[in-house]
Amino acid sequence: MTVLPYLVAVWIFLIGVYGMATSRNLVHAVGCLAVTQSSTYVLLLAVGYRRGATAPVFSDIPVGTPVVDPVVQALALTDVVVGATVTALLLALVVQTDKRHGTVDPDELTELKG
Amino acid sequence: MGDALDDALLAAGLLLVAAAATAAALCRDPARQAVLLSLLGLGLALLFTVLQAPDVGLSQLAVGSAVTPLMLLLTVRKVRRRKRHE
Amino acid sequence: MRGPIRRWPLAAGLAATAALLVAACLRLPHFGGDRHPYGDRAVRTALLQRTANTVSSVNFDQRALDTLGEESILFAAVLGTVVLLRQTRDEHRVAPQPAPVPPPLRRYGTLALPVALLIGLYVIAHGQLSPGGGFQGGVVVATALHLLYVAVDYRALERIRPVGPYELADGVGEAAYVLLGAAGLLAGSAYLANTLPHGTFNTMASGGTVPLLNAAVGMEVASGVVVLLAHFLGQALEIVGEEGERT
Amino acid sequence: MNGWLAAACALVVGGLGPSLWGAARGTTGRRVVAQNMATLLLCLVLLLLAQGYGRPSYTDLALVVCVLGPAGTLVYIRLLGEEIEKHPPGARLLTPAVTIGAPATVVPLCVATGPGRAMAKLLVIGALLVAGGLVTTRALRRG
Repeated sequence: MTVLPYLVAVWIFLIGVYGMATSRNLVHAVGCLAVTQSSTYVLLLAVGYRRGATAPVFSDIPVGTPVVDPVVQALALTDVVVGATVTALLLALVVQTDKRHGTVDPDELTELKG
Repeated sequence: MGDALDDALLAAGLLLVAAAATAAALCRDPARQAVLLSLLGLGLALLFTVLQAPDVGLSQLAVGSAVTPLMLLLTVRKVRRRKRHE
Repeated sequence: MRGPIRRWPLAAGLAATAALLVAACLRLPHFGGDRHPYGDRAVRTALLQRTANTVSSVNFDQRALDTLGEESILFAAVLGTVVLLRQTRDEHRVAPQPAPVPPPLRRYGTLALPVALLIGLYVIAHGQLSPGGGFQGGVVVATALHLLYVAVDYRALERIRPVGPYELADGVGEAAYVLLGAAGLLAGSAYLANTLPHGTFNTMASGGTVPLLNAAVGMEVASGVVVLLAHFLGQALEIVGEEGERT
Repeated sequence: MNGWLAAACALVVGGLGPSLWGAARGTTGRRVVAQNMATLLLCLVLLLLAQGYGRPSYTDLALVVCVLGPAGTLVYIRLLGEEIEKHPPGARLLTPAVTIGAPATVVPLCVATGPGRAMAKLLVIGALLVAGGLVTTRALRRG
């Protein structure tokens, strides 16, 4: 259990990159990028976890209760929001690519250039 | 005993997320991948809650359950519509 | 490079990355450890500023400048998407056919919309107390409006969603954040400093500038997501190229 | 031994796991049914976790899922409707899961919390969950 969360983060990263690299459809590639990005959330929150502690929100617990690290949670929150907007921007690019070249297959796009 | 239960929940959440990520990355059809990505989002929200990060879980739920799938599916539809015409 | 030729470099690259990452994982502080020097300091500061939700305190008070950067990323991404998905000269709009919607679904949509809207506003307003804040609540508000599209009809959504005002609101939200930061300078302190009275711990009026910044972010995120989705919806349902693709 | 957490753990392993399996294979319709099931189960799990950890503020997550979950399913039904109609999915498990599962979780939680604002919130979540579940199930059957 001491390294399992980190290894899960590594696995998600690798499988996401594999999906992107072998993708035949840019929409699918954007989905794989979202998978890859989720590995960073897992890693960040795993680093900040403290055994037996609770969330750093003191609205319903007495001050002084052991809590997990709020700094990494703030980072991960930013990460989630930025991830979503990046997905939106990339999907807009995919729509443009499709309009310009009539395909969303990365291999066919390479052939068009070369 | 409470500790063992915490560990079990953590392990279940982690394995669920890993499995959902694998399924989402390996699914080649973008529309079906969108369904798996929303499952991944739900799994992540569960994992974040178990990791005592409800704030992050909430933003994952907000973003992942309807907005991201909607954008993905609309892109798929736009691309398919153009394909069908050709 | 295609097919099998591409597989080998990819496999080698992934294996090397995996080895490095696993080696790094083994040297990370153990999962669930008790040493979190930054976290402990952040919690202490948040309690001094009387903000019950420490994460909100980090985002909107202690590291508010970083959040301004994030806000700007969001703003820029929305702007970029609007530019990429705008209607070009050789395209025109065709109104989509209304979809047949069963009456119970329609009723659910019209009833769930105000409830979801309220939940979104609640999440924004309680950002300084309980889990949530401008980002989460803003997205919930935007999703609530789109219940009209998924449960009622696209034209019903269009009626309550003239894109112009939402684009304006997006900019106003971003500007409000910047100006609230400048208020810190006027008060003789640093930019984005929490200069307002901190209020009573664990009440709605606590955390100083945190609830105000949360509201600004909520406004920007909600209208930003509405604008984003409006352009995606327009492209997928309405806009057709000169070849005349059909729905 | 914390019974709430044990129940949550059982629901994750016995409910969310199989839902993921269902979403990963089969026709598009079956996958969307599995997604709908997963949002319902996640909402129940989050309620149980909030009680198990003794953190009433965690119920806000369940509150958000119980409106956004059905909204997500409706997105799929609206945009993948044609594909779902081609092979209409069986949604036999959904109705009992909604009509039995939701009350079976919410009622004990209400008893444990006692009357007050927290209980009102729980009842709102339960009502939204049942309404959303029934409407989406019906829409899925029609394709």
